[in-house]
Order: sequence, then structure tokens, then C-alpha cells
Amino acid sequence: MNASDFAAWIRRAAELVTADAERLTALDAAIGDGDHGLNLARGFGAAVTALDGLPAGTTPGKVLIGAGRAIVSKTGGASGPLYGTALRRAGKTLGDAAEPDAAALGTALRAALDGVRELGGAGEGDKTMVDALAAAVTAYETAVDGGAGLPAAARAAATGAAEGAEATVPMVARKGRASYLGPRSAGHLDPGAASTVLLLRALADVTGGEG
Amino acid sequence: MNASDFAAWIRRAAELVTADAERLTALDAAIGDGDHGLNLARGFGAAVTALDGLPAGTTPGKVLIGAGRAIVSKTGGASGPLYGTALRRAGKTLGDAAEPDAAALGTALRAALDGVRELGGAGEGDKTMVDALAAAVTAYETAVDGGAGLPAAARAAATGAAEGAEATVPMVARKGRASYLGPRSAGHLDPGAASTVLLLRALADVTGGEG
Amino acid sequence: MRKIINDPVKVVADALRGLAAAHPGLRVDLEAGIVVRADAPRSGKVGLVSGGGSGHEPLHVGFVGHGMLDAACPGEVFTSPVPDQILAATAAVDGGAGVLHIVKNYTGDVLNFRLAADFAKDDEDIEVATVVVDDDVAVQDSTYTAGRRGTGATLFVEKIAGALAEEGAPLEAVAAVAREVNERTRSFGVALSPCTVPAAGRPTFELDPGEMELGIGIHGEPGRERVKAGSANEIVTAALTAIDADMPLRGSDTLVLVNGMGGTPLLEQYVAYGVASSWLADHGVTVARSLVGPYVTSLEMAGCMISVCRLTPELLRLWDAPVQTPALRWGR
Amino acid sequence: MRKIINDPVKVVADALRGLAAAHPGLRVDLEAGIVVRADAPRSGKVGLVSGGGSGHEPLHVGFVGHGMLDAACPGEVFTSPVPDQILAATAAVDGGAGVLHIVKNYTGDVLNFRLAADFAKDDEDIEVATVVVDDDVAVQDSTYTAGRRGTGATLFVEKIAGALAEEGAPLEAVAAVAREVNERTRSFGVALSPCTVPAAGRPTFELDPGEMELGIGIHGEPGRERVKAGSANEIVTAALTAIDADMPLRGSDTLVLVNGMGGTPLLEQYVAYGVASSWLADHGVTVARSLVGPYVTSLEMAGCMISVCRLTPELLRLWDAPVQTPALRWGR
Ligand SMILES: Nc1ncnc2c1ncn2[C@@H]1O[C@H](COP(=O)(O)OP(=O)(O)O)[C@@H](O)[C@H]1O
Ligand SMILES: Nc1ncnc2c1ncn2[C@@H]1O[C@H](COP(=O)(O)OP(=O)(O)O)[C@@H](O)[C@H]1O
Ligand SMILES: [Mg+2]
Ligand SMILES: [Mg+2]
Ligand SMILES: [Mg+2]
Ligand SMILES: [Mg+2]
Repeated sequence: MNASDFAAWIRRAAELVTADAERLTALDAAIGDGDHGLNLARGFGAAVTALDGLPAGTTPGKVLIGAGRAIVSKTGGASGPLYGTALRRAGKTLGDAAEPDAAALGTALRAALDGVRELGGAGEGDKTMVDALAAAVTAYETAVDGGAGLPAAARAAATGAAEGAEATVPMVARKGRASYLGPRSAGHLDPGAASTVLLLRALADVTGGEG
Repeated sequence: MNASDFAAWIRRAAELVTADAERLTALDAAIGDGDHGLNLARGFGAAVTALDGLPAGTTPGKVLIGAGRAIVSKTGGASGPLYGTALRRAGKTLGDAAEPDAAALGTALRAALDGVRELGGAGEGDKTMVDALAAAVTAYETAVDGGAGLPAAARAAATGAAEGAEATVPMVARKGRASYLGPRSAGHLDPGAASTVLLLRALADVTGGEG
Repeated sequence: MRKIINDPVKVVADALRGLAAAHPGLRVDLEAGIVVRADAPRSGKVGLVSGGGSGHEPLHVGFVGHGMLDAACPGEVFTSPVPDQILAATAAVDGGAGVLHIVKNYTGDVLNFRLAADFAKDDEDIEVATVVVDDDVAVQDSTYTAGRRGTGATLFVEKIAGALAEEGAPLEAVAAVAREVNERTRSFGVALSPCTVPAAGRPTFELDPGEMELGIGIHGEPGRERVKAGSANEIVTAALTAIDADMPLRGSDTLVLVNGMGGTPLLEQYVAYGVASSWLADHGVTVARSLVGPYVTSLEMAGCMISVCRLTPELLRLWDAPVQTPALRWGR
Repeated sequence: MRKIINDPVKVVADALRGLAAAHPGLRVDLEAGIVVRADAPRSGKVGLVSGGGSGHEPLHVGFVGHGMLDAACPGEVFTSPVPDQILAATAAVDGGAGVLHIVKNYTGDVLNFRLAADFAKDDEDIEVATVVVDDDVAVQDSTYTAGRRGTGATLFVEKIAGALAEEGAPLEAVAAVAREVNERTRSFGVALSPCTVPAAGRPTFELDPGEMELGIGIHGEPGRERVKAGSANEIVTAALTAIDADMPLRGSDTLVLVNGMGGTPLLEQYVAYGVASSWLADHGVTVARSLVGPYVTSLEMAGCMISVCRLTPELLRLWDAPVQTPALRWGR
């Protein structure tokens, strides 16, 4: 993946969250405050605008850092700092590499997960985006360890994210707004986990990985 | 009619407006502020309480004046001062008579109408209680002029009131709250006219007049 | 009913109990049904009494205090007070300089205040002057009708007349300034939802979310016209155009109230004020003072009402004078 | 949607334009999305910055002014502000004595303020202290959860810390009093209707007229429990019992807020305050000061929230100190 592949990822993610904004917002209305889709459409829209301003010949790392900064600056809510931090951490981890390989991307994805965990304090089982992201990173790493290339690993990550998201349904939330509902939060898909699925699906889409 | 007949009239009127309070309120909600039934139930309830406090051997005039005072004091809204004034005027007109005849009652009813007209400034055709009351008084007088006794004249007045009230339906209100609706007030029965029908029906009921 | 009440027919009395507990600067007489400044009567000061149906809070009970009303007589919800209440309030605030009755132009209010004024003069020998507030341009004015309704101007009249009374002006002067404020003020309101009178238990009218009522009053009644729900621009422009058509505003220094009807968030009231402020600037009108908030409400009705008063330097001075009431306070 | 808006996604910007026009004492920077006291920064004075999602007005923008906040950063409706906004506000009010961030405990607010504080310290060399407000007893407090929500206590914290900052106290003292107020305050809210976020266009949840939500927050979210709609006595007793169970009130001097959520008439808020005042008296609690009104709202949600702060003489003194903001004003 080179810099324009990474830019394509962000653009594709923006498309997917915008197309699904209503569903994300509805998920958030059920156990949160009904703005998750709106937040991400605004934040990723800003990220796309930021990409347009990057100089030619930029690096993958700078693409992710630039997108992450824009997301922090424009999203608001819990998801803005979390996704923005995830992308910035991943970008920093990529360093100056012009075309990171499957392993390097794996390291960056894990750094993104760590960033979300540190900032938000949520662990697996707390019914947040962490459940989807952790499952995605594990699936990605397992695929790479099993010899898969980047496209196949990305597809594995998307599938993993979907499973991780699905697993949030029965959980009682312990972080984020849904936690205020206590036991009433069970039985609902976490909106942030649902949007994480879209971000990983966007990665699989642009790398063309088969499931 | 002696003093206890007049008291019975007020009690019967209280029964009728209380039983019909919901309908009166609904009529008022359509072109006013939806409280006419509540107002009259409160006001006539107070009138009945006031009657209980009158000394034995009181006069018909004092019955009406006492009821009118209570209605002014407790009803509020436009109808309170108007009905209260009507009863007080009628009572004053009866003077000290122990048992007014049909003609004396007619004079009292006309005084009531004049009182309402003076205080509220409404004439016939303005879509108010005046339309019902004026029709009632005219019918009463016509009946007495034609030789009817008090019971028959009272029944004529009740019928006249009903006709006068019915005539308010197509009118565009020029007085009271309904006037704020302008042309939209047409097509609705005036609530005050509807309650006037009940007051005259109560008179017919207690005098036992046949229609 | 989505209401915080105990007994629907005791809601006013229950609210007065809360008012009394919340505001030690007020004397609330539950028996007489009146709310009086703790320091009333003030000898030599004209007393200001207003009142009307409840459900418009903070009007009037929230405007009792230094520099504004001396007493308020709250009636049942949307029902004018009765003469006994008004008389009790009048007697409680009479300091020998007479009492001004500020009456919104609704038949019920006018008649009950008229009877009370008669009783006060005849039986208690209190001098009473009356100003009838009728600022609502949605209703056509004519001697053959009930005339215009009293709405947002009431707040302006109570504040400005209250300031003059506080300075010790005589009854005629206080009544004159009250009439002047009324004559210089026009209002127009729009509803996006009905409201529910507790004792009635059902909405005062039906309105689809896609519709609005133009030219409403403050008693949950429908307006003059039902139209497709419009944007903030359309709503505010309709209101200001109606006001300006009745009382041309160009070149005036104004006092502007953008008033929430009770169920419209303050956020939206500020959106409306933003539109109003641009419209007025575009039409050569200066806004000297403004007020944005739910001051003259119609229970939980959604919507807003705009009132504009063409100020004089003296009216501005009186508007700026200190006031200390539960709902309006500055300068002390 | 029964809203007075132009464009649902521009409602906050449009409202800020109205706010700017209505309050010349505020400096509204539409570009940066912040509302600042006209006289900021004041050299040597600790700056107070708060903010959060919009839709809670008058909180926070209506509490900017003398004796309270120096700046507010309004986010989109129910969405926390972004770090850039918070940073701009922090820089705008820093008078060299440092800045206090008053943050309601919602993950989004906490994270965005944390990033902004980091930027302020690292890039702008501004000393920042943060107090996180978490007074809502409906939510269980635990290190394994997001913790309690910040609700009505925010008003108390902003007023009292603002008064101390106005006296020239240093940052640690202002932060300490803010934390003290938060620790001494508990709140509990009840909803009788949902509300509608303009950009979403539909109610945040469904609720039958015969039902109510107990233990709500201020973002249109459902509460902890849905029960049959109760009387004012039941609603207020549920709230005060929950508060008292968490922080025993008997014997305390208190500051009490009965707060309308936006769609409940003031009349009903006073009914609720009447019940609260009796309950507190019956339970040996003194009410030293009270406030009744829609101060911390959730758009047009019907319902109320009660907040109780156990005062000390010093906190009472600071509460009574002069304040001059659009929504809270006394003493000047
Ligand atoms: N502490 C946390 N750690 C990780 N993710 C979180 C945390 N808190 C919330 N989230 C995620 O953020 C999502 C909500 O995002 P969003 O609706 O945009 O923000 P807000 O809750 O501020 O309205 C939740 O569904 C959850 O996945
Ligand atoms: N000026 C008037 N003259 C005679 N009757 C009037 C006048 N104004 C109103 N009314 C009568 O009063 C009735 C309304 O009474 P009510 O609902 O009790 O008072 P309010 O209008 O103050 O709520 C109207 O239906 C009408 O018949
Ligand atoms: Mg959300
Ligand atoms: Mg009526
Ligand atoms: Mg009425
Ligand atoms: Mg949010």
C-alpha cells in the first residue's frame, strides 16, 4: 500500500460512514444520544478535505496523521478523539515508509488499538469500538502469521471486526454513554463497533482482498 | 315561583352544567380556550354553596342575587361576570316579591339580558350567549303575551334559547375569544350560547312546563 | 398528559405553594389567591396590579418585585382571575397613591378587572386606573369586535410603568406611560404545537408536525390561519412583516422580545432572534434592547412570539432602571 | 419536527448569531465557535472555560459573564466541542493566571477537553486545571464504568468557582472550590417525553403519555428505568430519595435547583418545587437558596431534574456574589 492507497482507504471509509450515517445514528439513538453517524460523516468529510491539502509525494504515515488530526478537530463526541487518535497513532507507527507491507500495517493497526485503549480506558467486553477493533487486529495478525498477504489479511480484519461488533449485542455497556443505561443497554449493537466494521471494510475494499 | 323554586332552579342549572361540562369545554376548545364547562361547574357549584348559607324565609330576589354574587366571585373568565351580573340584575328587578308571577319573571329575564348586553357590549349576531338569551327572553315574552302561564312560558324560553344557540353556528364571532379566529369561528356552536340553553332548560325543568 | 402535577384542578394552588417557598421576597396569600411584594403597601407609591389566567408563567407572578408589579392575581389555567382576588390584591398594595390595573385585553380579564375596580372605588375608596393591553396585530382592531389580544407588550408595560411608579410618580403619569408603551408595541405569534390544559387533559387543538398556526394568542387557541410549517426565516419574517405593516418600524429605536411559547428550546429562540435581528437591520430599524426567552408562555406550546416596542429616550431609561423579580432582574 | 430552524445542520451557528446580536456583553467568534466575555482576558484572573454539546441552553453560553464563565465552547447539538474550539477559548481567556476547564463527565467531553488541555500546555504554555462534574446519582459510580454524568451541578460549579475567580483567587483555589461543589452536589432527573435533535429529525426514543423515564441524563437519552407516569409527589419523591440515599441530606443547609428539562411549563416546575420544599422540610433539610427554571435543558424534553448542594458558609457567600450573565443575574 502506498500513500494514495491509504488516501483511498480514508476516502472509502468516508463514503461508507456517510452512506450508513442514518443506521449508525439510529443505533446510537437506541443506547446513546443519536449522533454517531452525523459525527462520523462530519469528521471523515473533514478528513477527506484534509487529504486534498496534502502535498504530492507524501507518505502513508502523513496521510493517516493528517486524516486523524482532521477527525479530532471536526468530529466531537467520544468517537472523534478516539478514531482520530487511532489514525494518528497508526500513522506515527508507519514512520517514513513509502509502501508499508502487511506486517508493518499490522503493527500500525495494533498501535491504533492501543491508542484507543489508552485514551478511552475501555477494554474488551465493555461494549465499545474496542471490541470490534481488537477482534479485527487479532484476525489481521492471525492471517499474516498464517502467511496471508495484505489484501487477504485486510479482509480477515473486516470479518473479525464484524464478529467483534456482533459480540457487543448481548453485552452490558461499561464505557461511553450506553453505560448510563445499565442493563437496558444489552440487546443492542454498539454504534462505535458498527462504524469500526465500516472502517475495516473500507480497507478491504481498497486493497481488493477476497474474503 | 317562590324562593325555594328559585333555589331549585339554580341547583338544577348547576346539575345540568356539571353534567355537560365536558361538552361545553369541548365547544370552547374549538373556538375559545377550552375552559367554559370547567368555569361554569366551578361557578354554579359555588352558587349552590351560597344558597345553603341563605337564611330561611329569604326572597326570590335574594336567592338570585346571592347566586349571582357567588358566580361572579368564583367563575372567572368572561362567563362569570356575565352570568353573575345577569342573575344579580334579575334578582334586583324582582325586588321583595315573595312569589313573582309570569310577568314579573319576564321583566327579570329581560333585565338579565340587558345586564349582559351592557357589561359585555355584545349584540345579537355577535355569536355569544346574547344570541341564546335574547331569543329566550323574546320567546318567553311572546308566550306570556299569548296568555301562557309561567311553566309554559319557561318551556318556550328554553326552546327559544336552543334556537338562538343553534343560530350561532354559521356566525362569525365578533365578541369574546372566538372573535380572534375571525372567519374560522364560523361552523361552530358558541359555548356560552350552549350553556344559556342549559340555564333556561333548568328553569323549565323546575317549573314543570310542557313544551 | 405529560405533566408534573398532583391534582389537575389544584395545579395553580400547588404552584403558588412552590412559588412562595422559592421566593421569600414575595408574600403569597393562598387563601386570597394573590402574590404580593413583601414590602407592600409602600406609602405614597402607586401600586401596580396585574393578573390573568395561569399558564403564562413567568407572567405575571414572576414579575412581582422591586421596579415592576406590586401584586399579581393568577386565575385558574387560562381563566381570568375573579373580582375578589383582584380586589384583595388592590387593597394589599394601595399605599394611598392609587392603584394601576394592567389588564390584557380578553373579555374575561376586562370584565373581572372592571368589576373589581368598581368594588375598589365604591366599597374601599381606592383610586384605580386601568390600562388595557392590546398589542397583537394578528387580530383586527375594531370597535365592533373584542379588539386585539394582550400578549408580549404586557411585559414591557409592567416593567416600564413599574419603574416609573418606583420613582414615586403619580397615578395619572404611571397610567399614561403604561398606555404609551402599549400604543408603541405590536406583537405576532406562531405555534408549532398545541398545549394541554391540565384540567382538560387533552390538547387544545390538533396540529400535524408539518403544519403551523399563524397569529396565535397565548391561551393555546388556534391562530388566524393554518399553513405549512416554515423555516425560521419564514416564521420570523411573517411575524415582523405583520408588525411592520401595522406600525411601520423604519427609523425607530426599538425594544424587541423574541418570546418562546413554552415548548420551544432556547437554542431555537436564539435562531429566531438571529433572523429577527438581520431583518430589522435590513429594514432600517435599530434594536436598542432585546430579550430572548420564555417570558409570556402558553404552557408547553411550541412556537414563538415577537414583540417590538418603538422606544423613546424616556421609555429606554425606564426599561433600564433596576428591577428585581423572580424572572426579570438587573441593576440590583 | 416542530422546530424553529433554517438548516438542521447549521442550527448551532445560527443560534450563535442570535446570541451575539442579543448580548453585546459577549464576544461571539463564529469562526472559532466560541463565546467569550467581552472584557477577556483579564490580567491576573483565572479564566473559566466550559462547554459541551449544544441543546442544553442556557447552559453554557448563557452563563458567560461577570462572576461566572469567561468562555463557553458549544459543540454541535448533544455533541461535545472539538479540541480546536476548546483551545481557542482557553487562549482567549488566559490572563496569565491559568485556566480552569469545567467538564461534564461524558466520554466525549472528557476526551476532547483532555486533548485541548494537552495542546494548551504543550503548544501554548497555558496552565490548565480540569474539574470533571459528575453529580447524577442515577448512574452508578465505579472505576470500571464511565462514571456518573455531569448535570445540574455544572451550574453550581460555574457560579461558585466563577465568583472565587472574580475575587482574584489562584488557579488551585478555584479548581479546589469547583471540585468541592461537585462533591457536595447530587442530581436526579425524570423525563415525560423525548426530544428531537434537529439533524436527526426524529425523537430520541418513544414514550407513551402514560409512561415516564426515571434517571435520565440531559442528552435525550432514555433513563435507567421506564415506569408508569407518576404524580408530582411521586416524581419529586423518587428524585429526592435517590439523592438522599447517595448523600444523606438531614441537617444540611442546601442550595436546591428544580430544573425544567425544556418542555415542561414553569407552572409545573413550581408545583415540583413546592413538593420538594415540603419533602426537604419533612426530612430535616434547610433550603438556604433555590432556583426554579429551565437552566440545564435537553432541547424540548418534558420533565425535571433536581439538584441539591450541601452548602458551607463560604459556598453560600460565593453563590450570593454578584453575577451578570444572560441567564443568571443578580447584584449588578
Ligand atoms: N471509553 C471509550 N472507549 C472506547 N470507545 C468508546 C468509549 N466511549 C465511547 N466509545 C465509543 O464511541 C461510540 C459513540 O460515539 P459517538 O456517538 O460519536 O460519541 P458520543 O457518545 O459522545 O455521542 C460508542 O458507541 C462507543 O463505541
Ligand atoms: N362580550 C361578550 N358578551 C356576551 N357574551 C360573551 C362575551 N364574550 C364572551 N362571551 C360568552 O362567553 C363564552 C365563553 O365563556 P368562558 O369560556 O367561560 O370564558 P373565557 O372566554 O374567558 O374563557 C363565549 O362562548 C360567549 O358566549
Ligand atoms: Mg453519540
Ligand atoms: Mg373559555
Ligand atoms: Mg378562559
Ligand atoms: Mg454525542
